[in-house]
Amino acid sequence: DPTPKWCEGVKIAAFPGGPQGGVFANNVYNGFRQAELDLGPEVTYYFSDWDPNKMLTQIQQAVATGVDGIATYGFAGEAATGPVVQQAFDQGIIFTTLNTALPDSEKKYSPQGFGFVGAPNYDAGFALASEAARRANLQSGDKVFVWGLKGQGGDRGQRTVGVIDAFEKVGAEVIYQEIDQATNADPNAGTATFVGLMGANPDVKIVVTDHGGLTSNVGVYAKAAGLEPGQVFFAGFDMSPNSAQAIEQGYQSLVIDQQPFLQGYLSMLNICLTKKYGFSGLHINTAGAFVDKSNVAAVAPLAAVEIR
Amino acid sequence: MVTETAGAKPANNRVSPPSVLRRHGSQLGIISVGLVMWLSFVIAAPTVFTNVKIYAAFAQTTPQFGIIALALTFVVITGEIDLSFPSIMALGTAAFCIVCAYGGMPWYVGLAVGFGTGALCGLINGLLVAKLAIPSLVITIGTSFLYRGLELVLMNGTGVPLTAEDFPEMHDIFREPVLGFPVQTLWMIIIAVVLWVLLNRTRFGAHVFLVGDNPTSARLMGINVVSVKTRAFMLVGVMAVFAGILTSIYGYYFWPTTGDGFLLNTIASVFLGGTSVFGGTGSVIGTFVASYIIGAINAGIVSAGINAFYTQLAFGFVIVISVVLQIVIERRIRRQSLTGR
Amino acid sequence: MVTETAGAKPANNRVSPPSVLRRHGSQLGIISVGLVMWLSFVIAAPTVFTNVKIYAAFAQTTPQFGIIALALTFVVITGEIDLSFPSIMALGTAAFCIVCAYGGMPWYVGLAVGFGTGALCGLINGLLVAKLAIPSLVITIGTSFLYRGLELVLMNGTGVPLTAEDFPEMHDIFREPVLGFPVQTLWMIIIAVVLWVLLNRTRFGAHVFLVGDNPTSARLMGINVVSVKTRAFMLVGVMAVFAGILTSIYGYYFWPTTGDGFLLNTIASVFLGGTSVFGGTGSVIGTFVASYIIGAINAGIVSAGINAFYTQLAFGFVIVISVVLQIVIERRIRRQSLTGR
Amino acid sequence: MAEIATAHAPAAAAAASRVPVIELRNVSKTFGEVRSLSNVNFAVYPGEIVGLLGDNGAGKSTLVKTIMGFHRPDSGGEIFFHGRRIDDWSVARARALGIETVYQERALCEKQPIWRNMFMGREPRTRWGLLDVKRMREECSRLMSEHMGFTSAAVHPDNVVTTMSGGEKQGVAITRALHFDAELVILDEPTMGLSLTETKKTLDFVSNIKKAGKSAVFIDHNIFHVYPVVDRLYVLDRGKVAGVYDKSQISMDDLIDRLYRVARTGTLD
Amino acid sequence: MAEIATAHAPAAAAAASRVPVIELRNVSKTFGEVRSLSNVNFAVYPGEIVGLLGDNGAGKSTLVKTIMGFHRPDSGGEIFFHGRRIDDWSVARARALGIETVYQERALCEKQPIWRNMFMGREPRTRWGLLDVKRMREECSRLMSEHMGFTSAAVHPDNVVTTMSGGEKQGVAITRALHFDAELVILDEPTMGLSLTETKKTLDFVSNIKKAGKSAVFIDHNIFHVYPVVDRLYVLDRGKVAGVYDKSQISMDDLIDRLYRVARTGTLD
Ligand SMILES: Nc1ncnc2c1ncn2[C@@H]1O[C@H](COP(=O)(O)OP(=O)(O)OP(=O)(O)O)[C@@H](O)[C@H]1O
Ligand SMILES: Nc1ncnc2c1ncn2[C@@H]1O[C@H](COP(=O)(O)OP(=O)(O)OP(=O)(O)O)[C@@H](O)[C@H]1O
Ligand SMILES: [Mg+2]
Ligand SMILES: [Mg+2]
Repeated sequence: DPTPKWCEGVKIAAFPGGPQGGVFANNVYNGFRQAELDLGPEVTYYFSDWDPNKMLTQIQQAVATGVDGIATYGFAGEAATGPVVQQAFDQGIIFTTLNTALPDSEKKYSPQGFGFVGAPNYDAGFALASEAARRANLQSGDKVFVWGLKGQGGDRGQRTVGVIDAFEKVGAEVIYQEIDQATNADPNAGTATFVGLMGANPDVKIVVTDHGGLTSNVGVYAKAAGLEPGQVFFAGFDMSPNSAQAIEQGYQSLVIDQQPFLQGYLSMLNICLTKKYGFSGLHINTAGAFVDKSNVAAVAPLAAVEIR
Repeated sequence: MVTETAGAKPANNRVSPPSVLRRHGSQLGIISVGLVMWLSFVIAAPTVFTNVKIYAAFAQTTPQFGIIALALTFVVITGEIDLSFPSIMALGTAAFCIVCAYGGMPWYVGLAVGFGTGALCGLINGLLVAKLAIPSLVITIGTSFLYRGLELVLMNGTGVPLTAEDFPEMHDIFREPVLGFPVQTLWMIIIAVVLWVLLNRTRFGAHVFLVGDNPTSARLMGINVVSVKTRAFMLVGVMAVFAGILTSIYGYYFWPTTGDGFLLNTIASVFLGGTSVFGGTGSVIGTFVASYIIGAINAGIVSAGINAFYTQLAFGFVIVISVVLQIVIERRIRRQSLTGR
Repeated sequence: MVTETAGAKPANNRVSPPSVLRRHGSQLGIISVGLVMWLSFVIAAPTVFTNVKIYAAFAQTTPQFGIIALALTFVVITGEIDLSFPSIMALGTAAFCIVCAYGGMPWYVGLAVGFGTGALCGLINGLLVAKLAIPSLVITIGTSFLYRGLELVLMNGTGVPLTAEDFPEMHDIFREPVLGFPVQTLWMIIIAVVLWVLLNRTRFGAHVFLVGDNPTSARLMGINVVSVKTRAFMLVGVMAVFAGILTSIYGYYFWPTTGDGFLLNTIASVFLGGTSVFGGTGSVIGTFVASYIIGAINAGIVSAGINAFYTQLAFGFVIVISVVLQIVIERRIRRQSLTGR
Repeated sequence: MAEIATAHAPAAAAAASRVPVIELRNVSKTFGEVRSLSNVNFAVYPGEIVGLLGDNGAGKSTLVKTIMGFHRPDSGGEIFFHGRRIDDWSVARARALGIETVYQERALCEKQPIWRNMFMGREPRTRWGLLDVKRMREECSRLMSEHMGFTSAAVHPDNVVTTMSGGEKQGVAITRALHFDAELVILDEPTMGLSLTETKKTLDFVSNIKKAGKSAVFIDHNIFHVYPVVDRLYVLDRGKVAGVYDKSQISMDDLIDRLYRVARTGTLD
Repeated sequence: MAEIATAHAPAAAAAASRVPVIELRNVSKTFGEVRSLSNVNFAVYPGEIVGLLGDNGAGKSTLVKTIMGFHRPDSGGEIFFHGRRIDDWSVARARALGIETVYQERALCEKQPIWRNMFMGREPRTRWGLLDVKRMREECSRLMSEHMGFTSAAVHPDNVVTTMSGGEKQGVAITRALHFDAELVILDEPTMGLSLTETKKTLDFVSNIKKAGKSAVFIDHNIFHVYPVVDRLYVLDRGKVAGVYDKSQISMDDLIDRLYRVARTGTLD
């Protein structure tokens, strides 16, 4: 019979990934929270500041505290996470991933409930850049500016690599800049850097910001650099209330939404389904939602409450 | 007779008279460093650095941490440090948001509550440090988590949009340029002048130096060390909230993570400005200049065409060279030997 | 006759004899804090804290920063600080990876190169700080960017897998438990013992205390302040690389961001352990105990059922209370008044 | 031993009927395991110079710091100022009421210029409430030439104290205490490190305090400095008052004898 | 004035034909804008006690620190040890060669226990090369009772120096310099803050140095302390040697007169 809160009594360790209150992490967290309320498991949250080392340590601790399921990211990589996955399943803990996949472990433990909910990073990066190149009518030899996090651990950097690969395929000249620490934490801090870079390269056609915080801040950057809306094609990752505003104002041209809320919600559902009913792992792609001026009106209110 | 004695003596062991130059050695050091760096940038990226836009960008973003650095200079001169200001930034701005965005109160009430929160946080820091004589470096790591945790609980981890439509006065005061001049830097100048007077022309300021130099001597001469230190921490608290408001209004949005990433820039500005870690010496002007140097380095490097992972390397080089240069110039001006033998 | 004089006097102003307890006040303080915290966790989450697995988890992860904290204690006792160790961790481990994973050299050559890199970084820090008398807090912020930038350039921002198949010896030495006991903590104990002897039973250690207490007095008595400080920085460099290797082998992977997030934990351990920011006092044992406390707090709070945004708040409370408690216990033991009047 | 003190105090010439400027009754001070003062009774009458003698570590400086409110006495001890019992005693209070001290450790802030040290804790202000830096510099210059008369070029108001010679530092500490025109001046080994000329000047100054009707407490190990200028003498030994003498009661040689004896045996007689 | 120095030095009784233990030739020392020493010639012969007199800020302590290698002389100045010119002079070197100093500022590390201060820079080691902490503690205990004989309970090898009384601190600094059995001992105002008993003990010690055939440099503003024990006297004024006297050439009263004169006029005669 259908029951409310049918997942009660199940203990889950959930990893929103970033810092508490961070842009992307908070959407994932909201997804987790909704699932927690709907399904009724007992959830412990671990915030990892996007630090693979920290996340690994926390996963170990979660395993040590004897939970029933772990919903976490795969961005620490197969080599690092694999042994812990094995240890978890040995102890009967259901391990599932969101946002970044662990294909080998998934193959091995899918029947025991290992699943994946998310947008593969490299593909998402490649898709966004290709779409941006198409819309901005990018020609071979044109300049693009990619502001990303190639140096970040594991799979996370792959998104930036995907973006760069897509542009290079078109034959564009890519100016790559790693996001510095201060800007990574506070997007405003990057204003002068952006102005300087655009001043040195005034003929940049497309700017890609591979970071939710920076994406939400392109309006500020563009104004500071004296750019009119639409003068440069801005493309970025992750919706946020601020990005919606930038799209409405015309600064932001294209955002790819990975739907992090879904990633949180469904990965928790995945654990519950397996734990209670023995289903095998889900594999769900949440990518592919481009947001631009045409559909931002629908997304904006949801972004304001950090569901999109 | 005593006066005669002193007057009658030939002052034959003076090499040259003490100069204004020497007294202001540390400020001149950092100013020279700033000039050298500016010239290098102009040479490396003339198109960027002859355009007013880049200066406008510096003028908008540097005060976001520079204002805290100015106040932090006081705490450092007293021989202490405050690592909790990024959290205070967030907590105070959160208080503002709760009062205004959620509570619907007018903006000035929100500002008052925000600054009050900052002062309270500073008070707690100050009392723990000065009253219980707990090393500030440890305890402010602790209170940093405390304030940040409180803020996250209050905000439940979500941010608040601060658009110009909802807060027109705030945007006028804290964001819109005044006669084309970035208002952020205007604020920074006003605050720097006020703090300069506070440090150099009030008893409180005089005591800040004495307490940082030798707290036992200060106490022996009747200075209330606890009160002086506590007030210095409160000043940082209030200025942190000011900076938090400035930053959030600038980005049209209050992030619960506000303040992350401010720590190193702010601290580096204070110390690059010539304020001593050991307390007892420091200057508002030094911090002011150093803040703009720190605020400009990254953009300067990037516009000079250094890209990708080389920027961090270059950033490190520039900082190290600046610090060394500043020290060398300062000692030259003061005619001290470099190694002190 | 002189001896008689002293002996003949009634020592009537002694209240009680100086005790071993008093001499080790600071260590006992932190040990008590550790016990109190452990008991609270056991009470709050008995199922978790009566299970050996959680201790195994602490024992594996704490040494990753604790080992650096042990070495950093030396630098802090000399009155300096090193903020560049997270970057040295990464640079040294990168050197290891380049030599072994890319260059195909045997693992021990890679280790030697890695430690050599760490020592070199420490040497640079030390010479800048001690020879030029530049405040360490500023200059190590600068070198931190320098080393990190160099590492990113060398690695071009990509990581290196360090699997047990490719590096079997390294995994045996740095990862596999010895008779079921986590080898990381074994290493930490060995290093703590060696460093304890170094600090308390060698001339170098004695000079570390003296240099930090009063560098002028130390120089007047013929101690080479530059050499003592430089060696302390080199020790941190080498230990940072050791920790970098330990961490990377533990994660089977070297990330170019290795070391990010280590800063606060490590520094907090040193200071919570009772080492003074002002130099001249500190203990290896204190740092050792404090490291495990810091390492356990987060996990303890989470397992105690405090959730989501409340964890940071609780973390802050625990740190603040620990520091206050440690200071209070220490002063009680030493029979000092809390405020020093 | 407390009896000795009370036995002598009323006998103190001309001071018996008056109220002391400062009086300590039954004051003890314990630091951890060390009792530096035990049950000390001590009084300074108006217009009187009181000498304080005793071996190293006898508790003289601790007594001074207790008078100044830097140390709080153990419970049971009382401090009276002009006969009024004062409970919230503090250095700031003591200085505001007109007590200035030359501490043995000098209490200078060595990284600061001389003028900041000179006015430490009692900085003059303009009528706008701001620090009167100009006046501080000028007055410092004046005091340095009038009172100290040091010969080195390093002694300039803007120079920092660290690099000054030992005697020059002491000069700053003395000048600071003397120029405020205090009602009670306490001098804890003021001639330490001073040259012949400066020592003489300082001793003259102490005599002048008496002429101006003010009081002083004078500590010095050199009996030749102390004996000529004081009216009354306290001898401390291991935290206790071992004896109180009117100068008329004891000759200098007798005093020296007794001091050697107390150092050896712990009693004066 | 340099002529005066050379004129007198050969006349120094019994020392003329021997090689000095330490000799400074034409030594100057400039700090920024202040010249603390200018063209000083100075020598200490074996078995000789040399007094060093001069006003506050005359440069006595600077001279001492230059002898010890703490300050490097301005270029042109030379230092000779037993007739050998030494270029890489340093405090460690000077101490290793047998020169110990009681600095005016005491050079203590106040947060450290007494035993660490006592052996600062010359810590004894066991045959394994490790620090001999046990021996340091025991010997410190012994020295404290034999040499210092202080009365307070606070004086225990494990106690930190900060809270000690002024005289007690000075006692530690003196004991440290004296127990190493150095060939040349330099004492910069050693009796500062010492009690009668301790002062006497210190002066006795200086006399004993001579008896043991060692040398000493003795600085003190109290002529009554200096004159009786020294063989030869240097007078410094504003960084220059204003005069060198054999004790036989000058009486104590004459000396005092001249010192007052030099302080006022800058010349001795
Ligand atoms: N804060 C303190 N903590 C512990 N012991 C102290 C403290 N202050 C003073 N003492 C001890 O109390 C005793 C008295 O010290 P005090 O400085 O009063 O002596 P004094 O008579 O001034 O000696 P001196 O002539 O050497 O200056 C000394 O043994 C000293 O070590
Ligand atoms: N490091 C320094 N920097 C600048 N000036 C200095 C330094 N050291 C000493 N001086 C100055 O040099 C002069 C001589 O100082 P020194 O300490 O040698 O005097 P002194 O003869 O020992 O005096 P005192 O009898 O007071 O101890 C003083 O005026 C002092 O201020
Ligand atoms: Mg004293
Ligand atoms: Mg001197």
